[in-house]
Amino acid sequence: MQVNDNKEFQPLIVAFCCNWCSYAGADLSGTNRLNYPTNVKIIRVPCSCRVNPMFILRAFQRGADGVILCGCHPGDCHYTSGNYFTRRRMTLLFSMLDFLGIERDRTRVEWVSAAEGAKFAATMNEFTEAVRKLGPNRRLEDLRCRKQ
Amino acid sequence: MLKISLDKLGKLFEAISASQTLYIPTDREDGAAEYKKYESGMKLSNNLNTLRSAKDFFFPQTENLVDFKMEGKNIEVIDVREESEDFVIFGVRACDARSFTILDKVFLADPVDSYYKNRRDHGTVVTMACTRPAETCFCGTFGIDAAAPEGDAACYSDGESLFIEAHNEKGQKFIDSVASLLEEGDAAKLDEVREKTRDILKKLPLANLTTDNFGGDKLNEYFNSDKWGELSQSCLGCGTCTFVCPTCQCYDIKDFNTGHGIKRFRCWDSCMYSDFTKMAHGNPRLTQLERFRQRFMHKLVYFPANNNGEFGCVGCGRCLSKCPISMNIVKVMKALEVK
Amino acid sequence: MQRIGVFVCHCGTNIAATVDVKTVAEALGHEPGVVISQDYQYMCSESGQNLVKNAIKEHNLTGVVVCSCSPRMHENTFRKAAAAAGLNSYMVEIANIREQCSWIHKDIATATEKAIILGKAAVAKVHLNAPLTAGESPVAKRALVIGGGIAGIQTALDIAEAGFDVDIVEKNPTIGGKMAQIDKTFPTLDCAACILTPKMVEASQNEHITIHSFSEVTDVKGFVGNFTVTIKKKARFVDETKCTGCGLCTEKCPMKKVPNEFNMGLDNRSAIYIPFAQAVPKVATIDPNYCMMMKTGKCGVCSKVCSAGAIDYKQQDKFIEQKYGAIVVATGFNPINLDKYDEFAYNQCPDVVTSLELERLMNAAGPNGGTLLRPSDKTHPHKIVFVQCVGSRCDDSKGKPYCSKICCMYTAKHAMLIREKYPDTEVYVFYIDVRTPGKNFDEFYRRAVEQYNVHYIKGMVGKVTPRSDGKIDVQASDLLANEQLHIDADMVVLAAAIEPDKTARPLATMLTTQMDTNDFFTEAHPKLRPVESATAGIFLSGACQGPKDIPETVAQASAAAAKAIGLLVKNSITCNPCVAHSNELMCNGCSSCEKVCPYGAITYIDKEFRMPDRTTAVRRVANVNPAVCQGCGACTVACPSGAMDLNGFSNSQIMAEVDAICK
Amino acid sequence: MQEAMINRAKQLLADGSVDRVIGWKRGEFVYDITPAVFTSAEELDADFVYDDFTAANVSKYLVKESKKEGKILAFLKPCDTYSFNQLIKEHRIVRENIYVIGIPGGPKLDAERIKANGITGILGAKNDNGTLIIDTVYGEEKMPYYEALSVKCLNCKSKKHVVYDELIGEDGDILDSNRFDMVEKLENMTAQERYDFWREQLSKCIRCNACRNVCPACTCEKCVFDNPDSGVENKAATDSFEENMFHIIRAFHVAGRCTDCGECSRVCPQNIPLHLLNRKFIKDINSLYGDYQAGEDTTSRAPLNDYKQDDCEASIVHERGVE
Repeated sequence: MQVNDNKEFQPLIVAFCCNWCSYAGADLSGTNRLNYPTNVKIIRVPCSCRVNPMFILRAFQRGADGVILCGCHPGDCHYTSGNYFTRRRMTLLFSMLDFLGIERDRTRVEWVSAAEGAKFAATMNEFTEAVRKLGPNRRLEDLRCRKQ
Repeated sequence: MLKISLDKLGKLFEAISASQTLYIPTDREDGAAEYKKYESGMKLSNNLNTLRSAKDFFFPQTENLVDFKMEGKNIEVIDVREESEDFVIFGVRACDARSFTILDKVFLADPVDSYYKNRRDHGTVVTMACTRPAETCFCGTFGIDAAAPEGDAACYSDGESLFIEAHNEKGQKFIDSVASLLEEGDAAKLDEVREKTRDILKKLPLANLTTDNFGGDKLNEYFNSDKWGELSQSCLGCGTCTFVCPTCQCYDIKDFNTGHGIKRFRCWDSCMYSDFTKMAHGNPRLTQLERFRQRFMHKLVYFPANNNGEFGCVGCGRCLSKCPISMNIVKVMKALEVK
Repeated sequence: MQRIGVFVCHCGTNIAATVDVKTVAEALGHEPGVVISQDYQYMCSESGQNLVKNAIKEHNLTGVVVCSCSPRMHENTFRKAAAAAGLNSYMVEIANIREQCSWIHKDIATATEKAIILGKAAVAKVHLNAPLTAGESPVAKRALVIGGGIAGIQTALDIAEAGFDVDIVEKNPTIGGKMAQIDKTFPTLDCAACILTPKMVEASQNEHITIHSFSEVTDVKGFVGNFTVTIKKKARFVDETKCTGCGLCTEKCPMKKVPNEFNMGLDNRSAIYIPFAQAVPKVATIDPNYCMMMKTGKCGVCSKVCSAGAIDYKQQDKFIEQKYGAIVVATGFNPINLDKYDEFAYNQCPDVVTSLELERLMNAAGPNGGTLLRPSDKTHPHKIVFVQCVGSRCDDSKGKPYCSKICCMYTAKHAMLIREKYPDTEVYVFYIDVRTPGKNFDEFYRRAVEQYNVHYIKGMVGKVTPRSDGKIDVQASDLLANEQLHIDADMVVLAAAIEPDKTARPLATMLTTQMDTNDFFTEAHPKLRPVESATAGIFLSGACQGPKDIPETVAQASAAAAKAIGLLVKNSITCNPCVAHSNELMCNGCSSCEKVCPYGAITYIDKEFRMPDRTTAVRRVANVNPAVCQGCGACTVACPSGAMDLNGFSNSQIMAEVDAICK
Repeated sequence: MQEAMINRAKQLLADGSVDRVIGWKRGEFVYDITPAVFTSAEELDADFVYDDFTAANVSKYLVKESKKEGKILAFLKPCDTYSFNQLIKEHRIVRENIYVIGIPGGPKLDAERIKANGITGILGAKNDNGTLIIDTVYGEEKMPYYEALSVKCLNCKSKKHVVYDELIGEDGDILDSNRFDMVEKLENMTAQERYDFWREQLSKCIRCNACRNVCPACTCEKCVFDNPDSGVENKAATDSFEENMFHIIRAFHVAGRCTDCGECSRVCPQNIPLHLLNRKFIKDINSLYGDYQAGEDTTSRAPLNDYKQDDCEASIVHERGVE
């Protein structure tokens, strides 16, 4: 979370990207010079199914304002079935966060193939804007980690 | 003795809270009582006792000890201690009042725990005599008179008025600060109320429980008792008993990395937990039996051994109500006593 | 504490134009554990790599962070450089400050700030990296092909050609499969037997190929390079090594009323039989359900006439166990059962036949010696109606949701052959669509329509009703003309959907390979790894993976063979060290991880443990086979206790990255 | 019922069919009943109890008990049999070492709920046509029977035993319970209201781990919250985040495995309605992936270890419900 008095709120977005599709998609949007905000920081994982709900909560704890998970399109998983498990896990996790009153627009799953550089950039732009509108994450932050 | 009419209790609270922070037991939605910072209109609970004990005021569940600020490879130590403000805890029962004496023996003995002492020095304990003890009460076992509580000052109710009496200088200072609201009253009726309470106490199911068979010299008698296996067999190893206990005082010190520094804090620990007192070589008490035994031996044998015969239990009965499997110190005492 | 070196690449101006690389190097130099932080024009160049190598040696580095382009580009380059300097290659992490920073951001200040954060995340990760060593596992130089149809035969021949031993397991008495039953092949109309039987003979004569006919796979253990397979050789009551295939027994056998499976039950065979003349192996088999000797103990004719003394009524099933490095699945397909299709009267009228039955009816070796006659009265049919998509492209529970792919072409073939041989016969084809993607396929179909005047009608057949006069009333709608049709046909041919063989499902379980909901084997990647299963060392050949025609099947069979050969030529396989591993002390043995593993890499073992409470207990714990695990990490999240973790992407490493980013 | 159980247990002990019996032992008062293992007829006669206050689910004890030598008789209420099956499914108990007798279940009384009504000094309690008559130190007190019931029994899902070797009493049916009503009520609140609700509830948490330690689904050899290497270990919630995280992760870890036995809410000393978190997952799983009752059988695939190619996308969470 970075707040600058003169500027608008700059949310911190953590993006988990699977190595085979989405990380390559992110690379492609770089190769094609398709801009998206610096707010987005990518963590590479072998498959979206590697992402433990604990990682997502950890990001919010440490000051992230939005967390997005990107994986191969259903049916295209490098490991055949990983993203199907991801889909169920994240659907349930996000639903639980929503149930606890955490803003649902702070979390998202998006399928981005290695060829979809444009989609990756567009998704990140859109998601960053959505989180920016929500303002800083207050409901799932750890006050001890807030920057003085 | 000074008194105030019960219907003016609100005014009394307003007066106290005007000069310092006041905590009173109040009912929450689920019917349980808990200490809350007094705000206008808050009602004093009619419950016998609070769900959590009053020890939090002096020994909170978590407490920051020191901060370390980290920038790159540099570390700076920041002392986070601040002088506490004065506060009053009102309506403490006799059992909880005694628990402070027990905690004092741990935290105020050399070396003095400055964090504890800071709060203890600034806190005034105003107790309230019990009139409707519960079946789980056994404070009498430890020589506590529920009808005549300790504390800096004590309150008694005769149904119409609240009588206040100071036990020490701090208590007197407290009474002086609200003296304008108080009037001199006839405390004669109080003896009757006390006797009535004591009669009820005698009739309670646990009235005959004594500590006669326990004390600092009983280590060899009980440590290897074959009763521990049966007593501990269904213990879940949770910390409920220790966390609702007013006298349990074990804590752990941990570091939390905030990303830009370290917060070193302490938090309550439970001897029922599998990693309690874990050291470099591992854990000294590996089975739940040993951990279970530790808790009760501590309260009934080790603590009196080190504290002139004072037991580490005040008979408040919280663990009797709250243990998920209803195992508790009373059952342990009764089982161990049978030869 | 690690000793980390940070190397920031300019990538010419690719990075340096928008990221202040000096500032990045300077900032990362202050991170705990970083002992040297440098920037350089082209880190991937030889001199850049030397910079890294020298720094490793000079500063005794235990970890390296390169801030450069995507790890997909040069991670390997820097890993090799590190290894060359004596540092374990898995102690290298890349911060992607080009594709994911300099190329997408314009403002130097914010791009630099982001590059520093990405660098810090990589440093935080390297702190928790541990040296990893790729394990090796030996490869058994023998392949198993399950299924002896054209797919299995082709795969076996190709593997044998490369010099490796290969075994074919075929559940029927002879290899050959469905292709052996087919009369002619599209679009060339050459005779199936003429091209298939030489291959069958070639397979039987190849010194590297062993054919286990009338056999089944009953158990598979092990993993890639190292499978142990149990094969059941079913008792055929004839000693394979003695039988010469003379056929005298089949002639003399008094029990001649056994439905002949090879001819789709359209005629009969004897109780002791050789499926067809060109069968391989050409060995007789006794059908114990019909053999008088086996059933009543009275007969023994075959035994008496057999000069080779090959008959053995007491023969038992035999089990053999063999080690294989690779397994190719070629279990093929079958037409679906049409019992549920009352509307087509398949069960009521013998003149309503499936396309495969028609193949036999038209085949020179078939029941009618190649003359097309109605099964009911052996008369020549003058009007034949073909119904397409029977059970294919169905959304009800009776049929299959997919297109069976081959029916359009073989129906065109049938129609054409009939019109060619019997010009007086009218042929109608009812279709939903005609699908002809394939070399010379559309031309072939157009010949049927244009040259042979086959009546193609877009529409559905609603009802087929046998009439008492022997004709068959076909009610149908012509969608283009928008009218209802009644055709009094002599024969109706149903293009039944094809489905995977029933043996495939239990086999998939044994092989821990995946299947889709239709029981077709799932390939490792639908585009890029079409002949591999997701389980390492298991390859897919032919229609077991999806409907295919012969040329496609053969192409895939050879591809599967090439993949298998690629595995068999290796003496050992190097395992990816970034695999899952289970902390046995924390494992509950609950099987969650096993359930989500797409590779069957996780098994359970009972192991004795010294428990924390000083007792000894036998516990069920998960065991990951590093040769099979591909490192996706699905198990790490399924595991509630966190006993399962992934090398190279451990829980603590990913959380350290999260922390560094959110700092 | 208690008599029949004691008699049957004595018989099975006597004929050597079982070596031990797991059941419940009476305490100091009417309500403080402790799960216990009995090994002799004398012990059973003296202490075995099964009555309206016997609420504890003993199936989790079988994780340890079934691995000991000899056979153990377990008395299981209908809800306990679901937990039992789930433990079988996850290979946590040794079925061969257990003889299961199904016994009728609740509804059970909860002394804490009686006390919450201001009734103290409890010496006895009996149900008189919907009114609970409580004998106390201060004389007889009355309250509605329904209000004294254990939270776990309020929305009973099933009176059917899904596993048993023999039954004492009649087997019941799966009930058409309204157990998701409260979840639905929360779902229909605004996010702010839900947040406020849970903040109030979860801020009460003292991290005593009673919910986890009593939970028959929480049988990990080492819980992530006890493991310093997991990155989430702690002994107390030092920040509201940790209160949230503990309960989110715990609910997630038992998602698709929780049989909704209600023990978590029964034992919570702070009366946090923890079962609502588990029920939220159960409700979501039922509605998104098809009805699934954990513990109903021992072979089906858990919903989180399974998938369908046409499962809904995670965005469904954004598309439905109240903002």
